[in-house]
Amino acid sequence: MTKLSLRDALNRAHHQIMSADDTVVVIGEDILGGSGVDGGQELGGVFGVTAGLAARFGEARVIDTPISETAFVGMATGAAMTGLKPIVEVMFCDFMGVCFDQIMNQAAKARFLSDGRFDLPLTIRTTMGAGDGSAAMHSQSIYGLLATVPGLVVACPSTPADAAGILKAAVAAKGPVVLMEHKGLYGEMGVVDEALPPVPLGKGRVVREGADVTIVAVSAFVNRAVEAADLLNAEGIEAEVIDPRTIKPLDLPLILESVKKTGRLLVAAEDAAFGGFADAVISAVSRAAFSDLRAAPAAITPPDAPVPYGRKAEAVWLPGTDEIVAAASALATA
Amino acid sequence: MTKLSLRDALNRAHHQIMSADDTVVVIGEDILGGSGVDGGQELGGVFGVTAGLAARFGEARVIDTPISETAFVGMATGAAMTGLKPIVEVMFCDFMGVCFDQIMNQAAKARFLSDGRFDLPLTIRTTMGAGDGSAAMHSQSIYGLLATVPGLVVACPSTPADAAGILKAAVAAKGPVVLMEHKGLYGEMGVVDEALPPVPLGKGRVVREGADVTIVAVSAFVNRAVEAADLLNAEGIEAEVIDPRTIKPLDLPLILESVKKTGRLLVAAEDAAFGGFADAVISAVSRAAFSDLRAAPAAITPPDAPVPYGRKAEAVWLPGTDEIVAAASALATA
Amino acid sequence: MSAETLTWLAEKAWFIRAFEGAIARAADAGEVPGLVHLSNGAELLELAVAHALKPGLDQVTGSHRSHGIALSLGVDPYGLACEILGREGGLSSGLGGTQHLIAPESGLLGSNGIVGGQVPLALGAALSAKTLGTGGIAVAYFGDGAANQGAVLESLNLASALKLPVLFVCENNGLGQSTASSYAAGGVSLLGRARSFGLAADHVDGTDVVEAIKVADRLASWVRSAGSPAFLEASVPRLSGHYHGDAETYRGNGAGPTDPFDRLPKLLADRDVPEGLVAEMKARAEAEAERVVAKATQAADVSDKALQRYLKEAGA
Amino acid sequence: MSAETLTWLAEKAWFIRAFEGAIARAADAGEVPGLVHLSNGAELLELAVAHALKPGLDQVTGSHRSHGIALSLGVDPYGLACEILGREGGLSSGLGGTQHLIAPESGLLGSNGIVGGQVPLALGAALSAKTLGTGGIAVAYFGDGAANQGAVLESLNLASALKLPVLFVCENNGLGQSTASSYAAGGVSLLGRARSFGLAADHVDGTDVVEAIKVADRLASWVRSAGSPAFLEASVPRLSGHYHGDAETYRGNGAGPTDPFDRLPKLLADRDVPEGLVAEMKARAEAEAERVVAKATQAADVSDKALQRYLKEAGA
Ligand SMILES: Cc1ncc(C[n+]2csc(CCOP(=O)(O)OP(=O)(O)O)c2C)c(N)n1
Ligand SMILES: Cc1ncc(C[n+]2csc(CCOP(=O)(O)OP(=O)(O)O)c2C)c(N)n1
Ligand SMILES: [Mg+2]
Ligand SMILES: [Mg+2]
Repeated sequence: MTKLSLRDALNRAHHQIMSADDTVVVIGEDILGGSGVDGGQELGGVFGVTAGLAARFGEARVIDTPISETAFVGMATGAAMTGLKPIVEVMFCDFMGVCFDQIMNQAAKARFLSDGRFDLPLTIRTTMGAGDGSAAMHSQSIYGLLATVPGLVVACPSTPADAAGILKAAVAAKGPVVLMEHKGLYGEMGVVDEALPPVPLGKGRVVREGADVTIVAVSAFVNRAVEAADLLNAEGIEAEVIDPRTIKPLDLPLILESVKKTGRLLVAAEDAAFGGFADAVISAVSRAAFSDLRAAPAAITPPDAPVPYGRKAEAVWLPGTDEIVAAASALATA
Repeated sequence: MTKLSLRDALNRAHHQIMSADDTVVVIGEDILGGSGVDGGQELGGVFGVTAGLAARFGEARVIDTPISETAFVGMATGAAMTGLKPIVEVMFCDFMGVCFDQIMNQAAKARFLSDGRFDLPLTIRTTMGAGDGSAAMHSQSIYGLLATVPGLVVACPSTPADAAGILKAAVAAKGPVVLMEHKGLYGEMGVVDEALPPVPLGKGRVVREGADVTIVAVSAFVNRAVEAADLLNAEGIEAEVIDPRTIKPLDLPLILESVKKTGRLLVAAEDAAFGGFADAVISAVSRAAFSDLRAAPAAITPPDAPVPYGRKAEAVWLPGTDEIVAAASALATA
Repeated sequence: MSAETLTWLAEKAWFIRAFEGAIARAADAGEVPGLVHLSNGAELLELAVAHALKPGLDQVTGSHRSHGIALSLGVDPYGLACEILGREGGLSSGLGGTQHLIAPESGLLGSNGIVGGQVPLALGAALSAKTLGTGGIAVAYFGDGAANQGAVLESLNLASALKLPVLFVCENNGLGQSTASSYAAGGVSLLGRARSFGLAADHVDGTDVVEAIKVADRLASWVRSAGSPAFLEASVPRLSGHYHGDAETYRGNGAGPTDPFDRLPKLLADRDVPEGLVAEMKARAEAEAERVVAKATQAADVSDKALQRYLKEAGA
Repeated sequence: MSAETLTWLAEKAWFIRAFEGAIARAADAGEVPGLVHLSNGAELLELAVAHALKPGLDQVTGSHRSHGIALSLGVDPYGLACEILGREGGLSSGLGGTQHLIAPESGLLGSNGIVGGQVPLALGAALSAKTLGTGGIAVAYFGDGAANQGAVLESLNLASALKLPVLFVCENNGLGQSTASSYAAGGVSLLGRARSFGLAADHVDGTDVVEAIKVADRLASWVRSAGSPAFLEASVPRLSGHYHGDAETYRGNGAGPTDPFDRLPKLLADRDVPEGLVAEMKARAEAEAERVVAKATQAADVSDKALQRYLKEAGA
């Protein structure tokens, strides 16, 4: 066991994956960095996740691209149909708009349209998340939107071990997986098994047990939910925190089991206020376990507005620990 | 009053809107038709909705485009910032993937980013819907996905009068409106006031009253829900059918009022099984009116799979009246 | 071109034409779930390209109009017909349909409902060939209308920047649905576009099968040996409507395009083939196409079972 | 170029440079919410383009790197600084920030966080000008990296097909983030691309202010009078990192780009301007920029109130 940041765990997982399988290639903008520039050093991605890969595995397998997301995400998709296992990076999920056809219609539907005749071992890595003043086009968290698309697996890990393990599972998967990394979590430290074992897609994790209220929290919200659980403890409320890890397929059984015990559901997610992940979970639980619910389920999400730039506005926009505590304690006493 | 098909109502509304306001322009592929071809006749759009506009208002205001959705949806957005009121057509909503950035980041966020300094009177018309063998890339209904995007108004009318009226309201609105027309409804006949009065965005409609179960049905599902209500009547169940008309902003008060009476909620929508409109409504109602619910809410949606081509598969994929009847009657007796 | 090649090509060409005719009749009879976009007019060009490819090595992606491309590559006509009719035995058991034809075993990686959507995918096949050192190349077909789509334009550049072995084949039939290419495409020529991205590019009259074979072979060989992309613009007529059933009222009443097949009999006669071969080939094509499509019409619709399989695997 | 024009331009140029310096210092002091992309090196070219435009008629869209463009157009520096700092008095009360600068009243329709996203929007301004007959034109700025993005390529074609009065200005600084344009852009030149879509196109050394004024004026006039699009490729250096704080380790240790401002003093001297003018202008620029940014730093952050306003109107 060793302690690593989420960034370093992902980087190490890349190294392990690429050394174990020659058909894995990494594709994206500035992931090698400095292509075509004389001298200089490997950049390894704007967040350092792909650092050292080009030096070790060569430029044939670590491919810098023009700023042409449609062409290179599509290229990665086609490569996944023909013998490679590409890990393609879309620098920020906000940029998926420019290549959304290749994600929604090409990558997501290919296995269906082939009647399962080919696998599509495609991993799309991207970043997300507000909180760093990156404003409306570099801060979105569109996992709910992506999860509406049939054929996509969408994962949002919150710990270094999960991030690395999900990357491994994604590369080994039969269909396309979108791996969404919260920018605010790259520095997050965590203990990992050196082998960075795969984490199964579609399986959530009980982060902390509790009998009074179930908090389903995604990505950067997991830590805030745990903080909230500590504070709630002081009020005599025991919160159970669940990290679904995968957005779709959702580990609904795990959530239902918890709700059976607590009778109370709070979902904390950074994506859309309307039709986002929180709505998907609340709807699924309301439909499947209505009689287990002892109070109205609740959601903590940003409001239905683009991510603002100014610090005060962003702080208002992005809910934090306080909001979780308030909602959970209202819920527990409802 | 007169009887018109939904197609003709939309066409007539276009004529009225363009003759009343010189700043309205219509932009899209083949909406005039035959551009650059010698001789021949005006096509007026692949579904005939824009027929006769070019002959009447001239080619400067009815603009055929290359197959470049990003460029022309963006052009329409920029035109809406600078004095025009464009109605831009994306032939099928499945094609929005190729221009999704211009929708999600440019059109949707512009008013926010300008702090409300400019209006964006942009109407994006598109078609949707399965049932005609158009397969995976010409049959989707992505209204739930679009509604997750802050800044977009999304409307899905089900009658000729509503289609025409919403088009008028969209052109007069301050922000971008996506108007989604179900292909299966173009031939739908309905009585309309000749003046085709605007229909307010964000206001739903009680299509049929009933005390036992609330059915919220969208677009082509409205007729099926009414059919189902007839059949349910025979079983002694009185279904209230609500057509929200606008997906976002949602007329939640209207739905809550109904649920207060019935205690039972069924949502029938053709979009995503996970995180779609049905989940948004069920979540909103569960959160806001949990104590009014007397049974688990239910959703009728297609399964989480792309739209299949073969007739049998498409018939299985697309729920119909029977499924609504079964779900509603289970719900009413739960 | 040898007599053998020409005979092979003509036989196939007539079969493709006959196949499309049989599909059109099946559509008129209500046997086809969706709208079909027929390949009539582009057959010779597509066969010329197929002739330049290596089965088992190369992969092709096509547009919404890909029945002919599929047959040119040797995709089983019965499997193709069943897919177009949405029946058992279809390439994808009827899940995909006319616009989503997938037969990688015959070199058809896929066809596409989104204009231009198939083009980046071909780059992926080229990347695989290059990375895995298979010696294969990829071919991306698209129309003149698609040449204005971002996915296509980005792909021209990406293929050039990464030096990918891909041959772009732009079938220029002068129309994108009802809109003339002369209206929709800025600039003087699509070749100029391709060259501006650094691609080797050439034009061919796709109705001239002798030239088409030569140019397709030259460009494909060049892509294969140089490992770099090339662009082939082929003029072809669109003999039928945009889709089968299109009234084409937007087209003027001038003389329609001439059929490139009109030149085949003389070409064959010049090669000194047996008397009556043409009539024989045509008859064979008609009979075989009719047989295949009729048989497909008899096949069961099992697409619902295929859907269930998918749902089961997806856990949905 | 007259002495007046040159003096106007130099004064503005030094102010822009000083402004960016003050912003960088404010960022270092933690006063700026997000990353800033500085315009250092492109000032002269941007001023040359602004010089060719008609205030009140023309509209410009820019990329993520648009502080300099905004100032060149006459956007109020204090409103700009406040927006970059996310403060009261900012163009959008701090909702937009450094990458989303909007000041249509000064001709800046908007800048953009999505590479290339601003280019189609400029076509819209051109369409409005054309349809409403205002006599205005639109300018779409973008970088060499953006020239590989579908939105930009489609826009070149659409502007040509619809004959829109838009001037595309590609600021080629040789880099897109860390990646060289020579690597990312296929083909020999971006001019060739533009011409292949049917655009009038020219290149200018954006460090040569005399030439830049001439060429920008010529192309803008042509767009205005012909009502057709044109393309200007301008070579400019990127004097700072991709963003302020970028260590640029990917850049070799060779001589960095030279500063186009180095040539300004001699140019001014040749025009026989008063002794000491240069020093005076520089000092004025520094003082004024410092004052403006310092004042902005003192302004309150009221972005939360702006957000509430938005939410209230949206009914969210
Ligand atoms: C992105 C997108 N836009 C529009 C369409 C509708 N559409 C289908 S085919 C077609 C015309 C294509 O023209 P071209 O590329 O020249 O091919 P052709 O039909 O002539 O073979 C159009 C507009 C689509 N399928 N996808
Ligand atoms: C669609 C999209 N892809 C990637 C990015 C990330 N990004 C921001 S600026 C930039 C480089 C742009 O290069 P260029 O167009 O040459 O402009 P420059 O920064 O040199 O002014 C990149 C890759 C983005 N913002 N949007
Ligand atoms: Mg065509
Ligand atoms: Mg650059």
